[in-house]
Amino acid sequence: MALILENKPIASNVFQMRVAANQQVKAGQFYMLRAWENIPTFSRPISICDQNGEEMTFVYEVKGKGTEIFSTLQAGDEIELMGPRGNGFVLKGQKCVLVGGGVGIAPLLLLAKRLREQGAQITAYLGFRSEEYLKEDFARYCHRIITDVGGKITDVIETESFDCAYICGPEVMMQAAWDKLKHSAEQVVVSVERRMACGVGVCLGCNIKTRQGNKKVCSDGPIFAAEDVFYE
Amino acid sequence: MALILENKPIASNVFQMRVAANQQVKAGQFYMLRAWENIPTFSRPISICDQNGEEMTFVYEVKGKGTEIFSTLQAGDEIELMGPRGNGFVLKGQKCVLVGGGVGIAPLLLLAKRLREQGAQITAYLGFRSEEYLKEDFARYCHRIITDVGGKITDVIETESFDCAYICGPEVMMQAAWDKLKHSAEQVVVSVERRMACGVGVCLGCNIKTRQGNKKVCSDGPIFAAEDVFYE
Amino acid sequence: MNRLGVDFLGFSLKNPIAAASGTFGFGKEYAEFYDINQLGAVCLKGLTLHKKAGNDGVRIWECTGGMLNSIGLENPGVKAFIEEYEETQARIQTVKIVNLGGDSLEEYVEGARLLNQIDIDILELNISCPNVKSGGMLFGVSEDSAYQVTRAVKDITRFPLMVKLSPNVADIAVIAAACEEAGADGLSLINTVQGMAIDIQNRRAVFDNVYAGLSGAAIKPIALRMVHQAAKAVNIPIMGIGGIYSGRDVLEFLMVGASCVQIGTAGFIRPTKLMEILAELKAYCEENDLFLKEIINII
Amino acid sequence: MNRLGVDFLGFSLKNPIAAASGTFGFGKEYAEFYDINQLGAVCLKGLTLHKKAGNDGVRIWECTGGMLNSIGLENPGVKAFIEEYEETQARIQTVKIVNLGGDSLEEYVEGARLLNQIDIDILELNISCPNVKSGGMLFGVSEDSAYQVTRAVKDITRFPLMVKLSPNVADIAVIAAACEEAGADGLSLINTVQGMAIDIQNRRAVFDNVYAGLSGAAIKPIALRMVHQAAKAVNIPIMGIGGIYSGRDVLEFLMVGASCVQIGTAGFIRPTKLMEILAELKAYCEENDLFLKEIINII
Ligand SMILES: Cc1cc2nc3c(=O)[nH]c(=O)nc-3n(C[C@H](O)[C@H](O)[C@H](O)COP(=O)(O)OP(=O)(O)OC[C@H]3O[C@@H](n4cnc5c(N)ncnc54)[C@H](O)[C@@H]3O)c2cc1C
Ligand SMILES: Cc1cc2nc3c(=O)[nH]c(=O)nc-3n(C[C@H](O)[C@H](O)[C@H](O)COP(=O)(O)OP(=O)(O)OC[C@H]3O[C@@H](n4cnc5c(N)ncnc54)[C@H](O)[C@@H]3O)c2cc1C
Ligand SMILES: Cc1cc2nc3c(=O)[nH]c(=O)nc-3n(C[C@H](O)[C@H](O)[C@H](O)COP(=O)(O)O)c2cc1C
Ligand SMILES: Cc1cc2nc3c(=O)[nH]c(=O)nc-3n(C[C@H](O)[C@H](O)[C@H](O)COP(=O)(O)O)c2cc1C
Ligand code: FES
Ligand code: FES
Repeated sequence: MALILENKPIASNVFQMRVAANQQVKAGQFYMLRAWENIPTFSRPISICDQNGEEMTFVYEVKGKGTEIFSTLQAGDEIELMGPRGNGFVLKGQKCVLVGGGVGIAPLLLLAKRLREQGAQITAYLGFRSEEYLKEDFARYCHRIITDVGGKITDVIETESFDCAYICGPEVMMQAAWDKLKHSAEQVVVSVERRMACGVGVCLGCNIKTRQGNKKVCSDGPIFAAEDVFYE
Repeated sequence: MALILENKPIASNVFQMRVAANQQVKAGQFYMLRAWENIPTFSRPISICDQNGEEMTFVYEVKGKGTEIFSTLQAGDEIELMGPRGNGFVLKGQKCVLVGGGVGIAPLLLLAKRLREQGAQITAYLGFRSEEYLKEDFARYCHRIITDVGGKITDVIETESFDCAYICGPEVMMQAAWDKLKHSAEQVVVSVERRMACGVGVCLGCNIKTRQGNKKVCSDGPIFAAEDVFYE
Repeated sequence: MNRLGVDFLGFSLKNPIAAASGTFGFGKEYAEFYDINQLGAVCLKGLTLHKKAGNDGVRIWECTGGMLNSIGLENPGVKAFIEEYEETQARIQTVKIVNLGGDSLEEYVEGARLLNQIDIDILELNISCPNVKSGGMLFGVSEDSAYQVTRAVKDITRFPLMVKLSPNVADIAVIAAACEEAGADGLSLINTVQGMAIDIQNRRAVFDNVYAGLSGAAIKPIALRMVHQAAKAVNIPIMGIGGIYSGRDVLEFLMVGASCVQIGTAGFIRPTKLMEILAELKAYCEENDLFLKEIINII
Repeated sequence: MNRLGVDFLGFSLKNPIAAASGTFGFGKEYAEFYDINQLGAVCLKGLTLHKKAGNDGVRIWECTGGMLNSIGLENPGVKAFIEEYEETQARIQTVKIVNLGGDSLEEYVEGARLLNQIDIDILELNISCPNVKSGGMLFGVSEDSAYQVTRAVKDITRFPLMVKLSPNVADIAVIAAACEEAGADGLSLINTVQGMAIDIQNRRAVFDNVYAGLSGAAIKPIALRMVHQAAKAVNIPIMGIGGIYSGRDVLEFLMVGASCVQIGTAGFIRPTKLMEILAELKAYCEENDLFLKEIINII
């Protein structure tokens, strides 16, 4: 159980939750979050958006029952965190591009921070449905930020060569970004979402078919090489 | 939906909830209370304990999931009230005796008040499991109050003649009180508990077998003549 | 322009929502809470030829996402129902479905025969009743007895006949097909799933009858599957039942093949719950420019 | 003085709690969260003779009080399992139950024969698999095929044989009795209840396979009923499964006739959930001066 330090809306239907937790985490990893006992059945996977010493931040969009409950929590309440889970991003390259769609930008923030710590030069494409959020936070680490509100962020991606491209967002958007970047970026990785029951690799519910066969998003992922995911 | 004005413990596991509501009610009637949407399935029947102009008071013991949820509500929250339901007590007689066991004393408070308004002289036997509560409230209306903590209140009932006896508590306790009072009180009525689904008389889930055949506790009761209930 | 209208057994229902049998009485109680004629139809409390006192002991029990009931078909009997039918009829202007159970073929037939005296709209045959003649197995779990009881009642009734199926079977499609073959005009499913609850304290079954019927959200996935299976197996219309709590749930049942639905347990959330579901459904249809008829059986 | 100990198929289980097949992998993952040898037993992920890639599309879906799954028995196949068994065996010191499925009698038999090479404790036969030879009906829904597959595997296996029953039947007692007659040493039940979920937005079934298996609290009343029916029909011991979320739930299953239980879905609440249930059960036994053996089958 982790203490909630703050839980506030930062855009319509998007919340930022700061909790007290000082585990070692990698950018791209996630936690299974829970704030109820039996119902809903599953915990909800949410990426680590930021980490500062004793604090960790999640940014989540309210979609259904679980995130709705999260949104009602207040500073001083506790939330159950199971994790960190997943492989996380491998920090690679000096010239990187991040492409995030919607709340998929969340894990890219911690990634930007870590890449920056390694001296990388970062371009960020951030697509929003109706309003911008976290942009100033990205501004702290990124060399260049291109945002789009209401359109398709992938439409504005410029063909430029990068060492590594990191993509997170809806599957169609990731596919489009991959199509745009596969020839200009040396490596392209995506962060994939699947429904999860156990979150630890026993239930095989979060299966993704990759070029290398079946993989579990919760433990083999959520980060995969784009070419292994979009291979068909 | 009714606004909760106060919801505080008045004994271990026993709460008093004041809500804003100014419906016409009879002593012995109850409401189906609910503070959730789908789960738990059923609303919980709780008797009206007191009423003052724009306010109504419930006193409830925390037993399971539903009352547990009630206990977490705070002033300013809302609670759903469906009612008043049930027949309520018929106010009869000048010399009355009330016998309450545990939280079964709750509906007897409003009854005492109403009987007192009619000028009745009231003796109250109140049995508690581990500590007394509401005693001062009863003291306002009752001529004489006998309490028992941890024992059987029915053991101390004195054989005295009454116009009417009103009994509410666990079924065995009501049976014992009826045995004690059937010859000394002209009329004996009991308030019966049954699990309820609809609370309005359609599901037949709250059935009680009486001398007059099947009755629905939610709509034919919860108040019955003791002789009709304990007839076998 | 009514987006919610559906056709069922020759009736144009103004919407696909009906109250389920046994959860609505004979309409009197809820009529005090809302205009029950806003419902597409109502299924009245299950009747049997002879008056039944119902079961002793605990009759309802809450469980996760639903409830168990063992009411035991308490009802006044067909004759008493008929005697008071004028009053019932006056109260209910929407489509009236009368639910009939029985412990033997003769009881079903006699009940249906008597009902011919009054003007009801649809006869719903509850075949989830123990068949006393064949050792207490439910009529609804054997293809043969489902066929026989449907056939016998179809032969005598003057009303459209809808058979209400039990889910406690290995293959609902087989039973559904047998009822269709026997002349059923429509099907309704599912009735409650047989379940059990334990009183740990007293180390006994909660219900005097040991087993009881599970209903509510918990059974929705089972009900959807069975409606889907039945819809694929027959060409008669289906009324979907089981764990419907929302407008979206109604849509799900229509998509898998139901023309309309019954709602039981959800009605216990609060008296006006069915009206809320109706409002939700209406809002959904408007937002999505949807006519319900379009989505029936599209999955 | 271990109040929690129970006997099952010749083993003295230190407590009646086992992880259910398919919800525990091969023990590796949860071993990082707690000492899995505190469990009375573990049922490993279901195997089939040949490796299976499992189903495409959505594989799990949340529903009220439970979940639906359509994993499709993804597994490495019996041979690969055997090759890595040394590692598995080293990890698990408690009673090891290996779960075996198959699409034909031959597959079951060959799988069981191969497993004779290694030292497992109990073989659990999952007969909720489609019988490809008889048109895809599950082995577990017909008395005959349940008998045949049990008999054939019993003839070849050198381990105590426990048959895992499907709940999608009209009369579980009949299937239970058929398995006993065929030589089963024990039974486990229930497997998941067949259900369905709808994706309203896209107007399609959520699962590529259309139907999926319902598990969790929602099915507990059904599971209790079936364990009770099976326990009354046979003289072999039973492992109860279905919607167990608490120590009290475990007691309920023992009271209706199970000697021990498996827990699946509840384990997804959090990795240590089974340990919490165990602790609750222990506390209950101590408070009530209860030895679990005393309450088995008392209802
Ligand atoms: C590795 C990973 C990291 C994620 N990180 C974030 C994040 O940082 N911020 C954020 O807002 N969202 C994130 N998501 C998506 C988030 O998990 C879902 O939006 C959320 O679970 C929806 O739950 P709900 O209760 O609101 O919706 P419901 O519709 O009530 O959910 C029903 C079930 O479906 C699952 N589900 C629904 N949508 C998704 C989805 N897109 N991905 C996975 N499971 C889903 C739920 O977990 C739950 O089990 C992440 C998903 C994954 C897999
Ligand atoms: C007419 C009437 C008036 C009542 N008045 C009061 C009151 O003023 N104060 C008070 O503390 N209690 C009162 N009760 C009892 C109260 O309804 C139960 O204690 C309460 O429903 C328990 O709910 P739970 O969620 O705590 O328990 P759970 O065990 O979670 O309840 C499970 C189900 O059983 C039902 N149930 C459990 N115990 C009882 C019971 N004794 N009677 C009826 N249903 C029960 C619940 O309503 C629910 O449907 C009254 C009961 C009735 C019938
Ligand atoms: C309290 C109660 C009483 C019921 N009585 C009857 C009945 O008399 N006849 C019948 O056919 N079904 C009866 N049912 C079954 C319902 O009509 C319905 O099939 C079932 O509850 C599933 O729907 P639900 O999940 O919406 O409740 C009853 C159900 C409940 C909960
Ligand atoms: C994700 C998942 C995978 C399962 N895989 C198997 C399996 O491989 N073999 C099997 O016999 N049962 C399997 N089951 C069924 C469970 O073992 C168990 O019988 C069922 O889930 C009911 O128990 P529960 O309600 O405690 O989950 C699986 C269940 C789930 C939820
Ligand atoms: S969520 Fe269970 S294996 Fe990934
Ligand atoms: S609670 Fe439904 S009839 Fe009384």
